[in-house]
Amino acid sequence: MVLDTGTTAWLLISTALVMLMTPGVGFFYGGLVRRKNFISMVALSFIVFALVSIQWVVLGYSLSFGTDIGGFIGNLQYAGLEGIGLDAGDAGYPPLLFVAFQLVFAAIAMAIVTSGIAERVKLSAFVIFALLWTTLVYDPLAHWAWGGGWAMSLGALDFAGGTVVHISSGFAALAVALVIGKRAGFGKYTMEPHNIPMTLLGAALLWFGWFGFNGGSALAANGLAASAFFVTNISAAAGGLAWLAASWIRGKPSSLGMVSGAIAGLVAITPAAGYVTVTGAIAIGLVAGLLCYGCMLWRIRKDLDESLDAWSIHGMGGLWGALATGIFAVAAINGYPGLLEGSVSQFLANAAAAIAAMVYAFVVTFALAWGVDKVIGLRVSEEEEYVGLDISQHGERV
Amino acid sequence: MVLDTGTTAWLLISTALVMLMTPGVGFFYGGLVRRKNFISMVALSFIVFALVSIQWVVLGYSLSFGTDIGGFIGNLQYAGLEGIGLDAGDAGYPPLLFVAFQLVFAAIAMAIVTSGIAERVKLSAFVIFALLWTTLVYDPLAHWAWGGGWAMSLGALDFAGGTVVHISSGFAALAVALVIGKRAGFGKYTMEPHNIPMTLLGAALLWFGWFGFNGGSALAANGLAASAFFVTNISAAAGGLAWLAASWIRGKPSSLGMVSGAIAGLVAITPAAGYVTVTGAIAIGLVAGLLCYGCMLWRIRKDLDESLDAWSIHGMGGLWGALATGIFAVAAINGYPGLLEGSVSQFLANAAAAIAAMVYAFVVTFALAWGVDKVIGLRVSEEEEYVGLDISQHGERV
Amino acid sequence: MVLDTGTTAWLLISTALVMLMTPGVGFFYGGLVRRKNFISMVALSFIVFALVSIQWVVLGYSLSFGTDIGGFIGNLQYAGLEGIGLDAGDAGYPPLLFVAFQLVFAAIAMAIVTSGIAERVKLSAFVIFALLWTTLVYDPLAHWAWGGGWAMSLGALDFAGGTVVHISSGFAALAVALVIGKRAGFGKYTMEPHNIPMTLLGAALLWFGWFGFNGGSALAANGLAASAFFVTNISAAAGGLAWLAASWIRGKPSSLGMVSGAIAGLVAITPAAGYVTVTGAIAIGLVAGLLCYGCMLWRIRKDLDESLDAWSIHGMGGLWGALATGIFAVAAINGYPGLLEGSVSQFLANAAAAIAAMVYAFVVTFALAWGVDKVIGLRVSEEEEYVGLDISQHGERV
Amino acid sequence: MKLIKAIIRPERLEFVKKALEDEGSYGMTILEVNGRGDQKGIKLQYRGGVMVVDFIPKVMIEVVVKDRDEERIIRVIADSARTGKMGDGRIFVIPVERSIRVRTGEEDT
Amino acid sequence: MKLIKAIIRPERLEFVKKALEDEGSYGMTILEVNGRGDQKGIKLQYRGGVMVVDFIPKVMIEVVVKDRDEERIIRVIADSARTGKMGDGRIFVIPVERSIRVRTGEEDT
Amino acid sequence: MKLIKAIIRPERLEFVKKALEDEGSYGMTILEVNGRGDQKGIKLQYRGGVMVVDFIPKVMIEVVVKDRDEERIIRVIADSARTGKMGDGRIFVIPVERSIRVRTGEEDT
Ligand SMILES: Nc1ncnc2c1ncn2[C@@H]1O[C@H](COP(=O)(O)OP(=O)(O)O)[C@@H](O)[C@H]1O
Ligand SMILES: Nc1ncnc2c1ncn2[C@@H]1O[C@H](COP(=O)(O)OP(=O)(O)O)[C@@H](O)[C@H]1O
Ligand SMILES: Nc1ncnc2c1ncn2[C@@H]1O[C@H](COP(=O)(O)OP(=O)(O)O)[C@@H](O)[C@H]1O
Repeated sequence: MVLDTGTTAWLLISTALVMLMTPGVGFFYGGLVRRKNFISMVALSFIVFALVSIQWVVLGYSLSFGTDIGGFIGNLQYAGLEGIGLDAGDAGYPPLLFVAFQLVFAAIAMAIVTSGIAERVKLSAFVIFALLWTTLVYDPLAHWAWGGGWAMSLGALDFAGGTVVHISSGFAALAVALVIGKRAGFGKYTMEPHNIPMTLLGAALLWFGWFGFNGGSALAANGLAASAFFVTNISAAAGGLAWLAASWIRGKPSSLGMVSGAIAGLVAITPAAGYVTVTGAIAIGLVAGLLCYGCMLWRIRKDLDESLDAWSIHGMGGLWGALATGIFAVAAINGYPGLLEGSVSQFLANAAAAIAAMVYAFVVTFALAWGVDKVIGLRVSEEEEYVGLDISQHGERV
Repeated sequence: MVLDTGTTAWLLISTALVMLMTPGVGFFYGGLVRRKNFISMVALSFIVFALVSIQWVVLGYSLSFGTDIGGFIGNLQYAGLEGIGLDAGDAGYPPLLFVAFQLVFAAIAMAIVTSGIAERVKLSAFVIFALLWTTLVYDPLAHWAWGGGWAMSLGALDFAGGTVVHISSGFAALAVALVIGKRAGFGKYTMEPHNIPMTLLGAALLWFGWFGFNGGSALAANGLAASAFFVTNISAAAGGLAWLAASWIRGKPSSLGMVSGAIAGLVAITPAAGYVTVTGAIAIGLVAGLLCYGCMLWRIRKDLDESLDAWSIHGMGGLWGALATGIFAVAAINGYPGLLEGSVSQFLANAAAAIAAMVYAFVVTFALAWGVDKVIGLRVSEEEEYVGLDISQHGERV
Repeated sequence: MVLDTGTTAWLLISTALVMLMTPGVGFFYGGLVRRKNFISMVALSFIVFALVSIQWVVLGYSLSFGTDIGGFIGNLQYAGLEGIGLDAGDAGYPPLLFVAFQLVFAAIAMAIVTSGIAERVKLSAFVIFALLWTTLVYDPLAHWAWGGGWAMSLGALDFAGGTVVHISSGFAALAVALVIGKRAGFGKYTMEPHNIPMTLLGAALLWFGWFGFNGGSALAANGLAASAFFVTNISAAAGGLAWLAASWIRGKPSSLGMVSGAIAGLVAITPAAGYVTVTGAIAIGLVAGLLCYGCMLWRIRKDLDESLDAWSIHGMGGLWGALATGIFAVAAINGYPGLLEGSVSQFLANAAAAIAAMVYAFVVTFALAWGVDKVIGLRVSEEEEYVGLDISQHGERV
Repeated sequence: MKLIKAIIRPERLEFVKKALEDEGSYGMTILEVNGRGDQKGIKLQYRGGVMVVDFIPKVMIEVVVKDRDEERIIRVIADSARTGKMGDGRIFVIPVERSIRVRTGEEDT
Repeated sequence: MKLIKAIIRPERLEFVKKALEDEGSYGMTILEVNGRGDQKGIKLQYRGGVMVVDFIPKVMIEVVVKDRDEERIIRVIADSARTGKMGDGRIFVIPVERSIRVRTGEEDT
Repeated sequence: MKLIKAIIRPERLEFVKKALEDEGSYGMTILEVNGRGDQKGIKLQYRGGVMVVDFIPKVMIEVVVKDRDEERIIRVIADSARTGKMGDGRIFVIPVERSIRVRTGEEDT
């Protein structure tokens, strides 16, 4: 095929936008923790990005997009990016650019998981856990949905990674939080976000980057990209306002509620972005805002220390998004009708893929975290936790 | 028409860039207020963005770009984005993308207005005011200039929103500031910017995003876009250096002066970006820097608490830009000669449109603010203002 | 030639991305200095950007890209951008856009130099020094490598400015640091970075912007751009992990080590980005991380107050990158074989160009700084330095 | 000597500084603190509920003065810091036994 | 009157505030400080080396009380701030000669 | 016991800490403050005008010592904090009546 420079330009910039989301997660999380762990959260995002970048080249891309083995995983034909060209490929843009675009998704998924281990993880153990997780959890899930795996064969839709990125990372965060245990003092005294403006900054970068995340997933600069872009924004707006309103009724309309809801909306629209109308997107966003807010309240009531709510926002928001895609998909947009247009099978396929991903991510993450914990210990000592990870892990101080 | 993927890519990313400007305004303003209102300023920018996103879909786009009614407003044909396609449209990019691009302009205009009510507005009243303002002030002005309204018929030029976005928001900020009244203690003790680096960060995001604002307004990835991009940067540079130099002569060359001047230059070049040469842009920027600096000094001398200078920078900078477009437009760039090339009519058309927008924005905003104030009260109680809006409105603390 | 809208879109956004890097440098540096000089570092980046913008239009572009005079400098044919068109040019994008893209490179180079004078430079003297430096150091070096100068004739490769931007600014920072002298108290008490998160934010913006820096330097939206983009990211990841690991062995794995290494990797890949494979990029990044870390340790041991390590990271990283380009270039990527493919001449050409640039930048910068120091004094008074530049130069306070 | 420790509203600081200067008293140290007084925090009404903001940012001024200046300086601070509303703050007087200048190592008397 | 100056763990602040409130004592001033006590900083082991973090963030509470309340308030603070581990902090008692209300200019006794 | 309250240059803190350690005195509390001394702020010349920076960041060290250590600790701090230039700071000595350990509730003597 002839190279389409417009599409190539759009994928280049989309990749850059999504790259920025990983430090965006770092700042979002960094503002939410206590001062003594701020640097740690941002540093984890950078370290994750670098680790996954290398892993993706060596193994990850091939495991995800290599020729299918049993519906479960790709083979190693592309290990070391063997045979990935710079020409126009089959789709009008260089295959290497697709590798890059997928790389930044793998990185941010891992960064989201750091929610569950915030303020208490041992850096050395985390490095090992991260490499295992991206290889054994993320790569298979990417393969299932996009690389020719069983979910793709089944016809499950995941436009930009609601299942692959968000369900996986959200439920992984929950699993690892259960293994590592609560933060010292959790439930005994309040752990207030120490720097809300930095969280708002992270949210701004995430919202901004999400246009590349979802818009870029059209893999072309066309009407579908525009539609994905548009519904992404609307769902974010609806999610933010819904959470804001709900928290207003219960007390004060917090800025953290506004941005948490926006991210819930962004998460939920992710799998649906290429299939739904603007009206569908408003519905998806509204429900996401309310649902994730409810999940967060439930999580707090249950005394679960999945510290920065990746589970309630990414995990549950992603789950809702996967189901909603099956419900609200409209044939006129991209050829796929959903439940509301009478396609029960689409809904079931999506539900099956989402639930499988949820279970797989939770169970395997739990096992990996448990193993790492047994072998080298996932958690810092009590003294180190007390002083904070900035000093104890990085020798730095805000 | 056939879809132009390059233009589509450029409009997609331009829309994302302009989106980032709204939190950019939030951080710019947030650094300028006192610590106790930092979160409030940033939160307002997010809330505005979400509110306007929804309003634009439901009503705003149609009021602005629907079929003209009496030169004043659009009809409701596009309410709910009825009939907006994803195909190539008439111009080589999806019509829905145009809706998105215009949406982010409507949002930032409203965000700029928060200057006039900073540190004292009641959130609930603001939400109502914002919806009224974007509907009754922004949408008509967008229609006048771009949607087939009288100013467009008259031939007034506004490339990227000098009148629609900047005059409107700047004079609206002044009007609402007069209605809401001065901050408690204004003029009695100094209210220093509490976090200048955050303002500088906001300025960096604004400068960055403005390339999408003006460059994207070419609605194509071509020489005109490049020219708009280039003159935008040069005018910002000239404006920043002019204000810096002027403030140096009067005392110290402050960093806030540098970035305020840059923004003045960016505002002033906005309507002109597609019509003037690099030399014209330098002149426009230099005058903007000096003029807006002078307006700010005058405003302070007059004891007006239009707190964060949207009026002096956006209002007056926009006014100058509208006139300057009529003066410096060069036929060789885009087919429109200005006063310097002998076209008095162009200058008069621009002046008329600018003055009408100024009067309309000021009067209608004043009336809306007055009405909201009477009905539910625009301002927080004295106690709440004293504690700060972060705590009193959002229940949060930096 | 016909205008290629995809390439135009990519160059527009790449220019914007690189623009953002200049305040990125400001925040990176601003976090590293003491609190009392934070505003100063960020302000310098804005001031540099504005000054160089104007200089580039008036003189700089022509000196760099005007018709060659003796292999050393361009003539003044393009002074004031005389005759630069908005049409498709020879390469499918508007020539004015090339001017803009090159402008942002000139700006960031100057911003990097501020490392050597941090926390002690007199603003007025700096303005003069900056104008001299960009005219007499940057412009000639840009001409040598890209504008038809001797290095280009020799066949030296510098894809995106390893020599032009990084060697030049890094060695210039060293020279000016030697002229201006150490900060008061340097070596006597520790000068800790006062705000590491802001440095991490700057690093995120730099990494993000670098995709435009290197990817945009393909001057087309094609496979070469994708390749440059990809290797850029991988080299950053490798550099970050290498420095992190090395600093871990010596003590703690600091977040500053992670991002410093990433920037070292980004610097080193800059000249090579269009010529090497992913494997080559990993090697380049790894060595860069280790080498620049070593240089920093050496610099500290030698008690040199090149305060923010532009020399060790940009200077030495750039030098390594220039040599590495000559070593790792692969004909299959872009037609140029390097040493490993048997081309000794390529290696020698690159080494010659790099060493000449290094010597030129160091010597001329030293002379300029010395001259400015003699005539008006480059440094603030001891009292001013003690109070900090924020207050003494800008009359502002964090 | 006495340590006069005044906790005042941040927005009155400029007035107090000015007033002390006019009295020829320059030496002082300033701390940013949070405080709660007899008012037991500020009550904010919202949506039928009540939220109490118990700690409000204040500025603490510490001035060490000669015994004979004690009364005068207290008056100057109290008068210049006063707004007349709840939350104006307190002034405490604490005995100081010695005062040494670091620069010279000498003792003030 | 006495100035009770307590340096405690930041995470115990809520408890101390609550306990003082229950005793009817509202006035107090809070400062963020860094401190080092008998433990000589916290020792962290890493890679065979040892790193000493010598200053740990603490909260300083200053409460001025009537002489007769001294003992009671000290007990309340000590009991509510205690975790039983190294680093719980100290309470110092300093004499206060006078206390003036800025709002009224009147002297408390 | 005495409370030794030293206001010093931030850049001398390391030296003072080190010096106190060498004397075997570990317990101390550190506060970030802003101060103005006899020098009445730093005068900066610019463009013919004069700007006075009246408050300069300082570090306040509070150490409570036994009476017999008072003199020695004052000397140690003064000597290690000294640069000999304006702005070196002050040391004040304030009587402390009691000192209680939160961890044990016991009183030091
Ligand atoms: N008993 C006390 N001990 C220590 N500080 C106090 C005490 N009472 C008041 N303060 C300080 O004084 C500040 C002002 O006190 P407040 O009672 O609010 O003023 P007012 O007396 O005008 O009502 C408080 O915020 C607190 O910092
Ligand atoms: N001699 C002292 N002078 C001033 N402050 C002290 C002194 N000793 C301890 N402190 C303060 O008390 C805090 C807690 O003291 P520490 O000795 O760590 O507690 P513990 O007595 O429970 O071991 C220290 O961080 C410091 O701020
Ligand atoms: N009378 C005072 N009361 C309280 N603090 C004081 C007083 N005089 C000086 N200080 C504190 O000591 C610091 C240093 O004092 P300064 O007079 O500048 O030093 P020097 O005595 O060396 O000139 C001041 O910044 C201030 O914080």
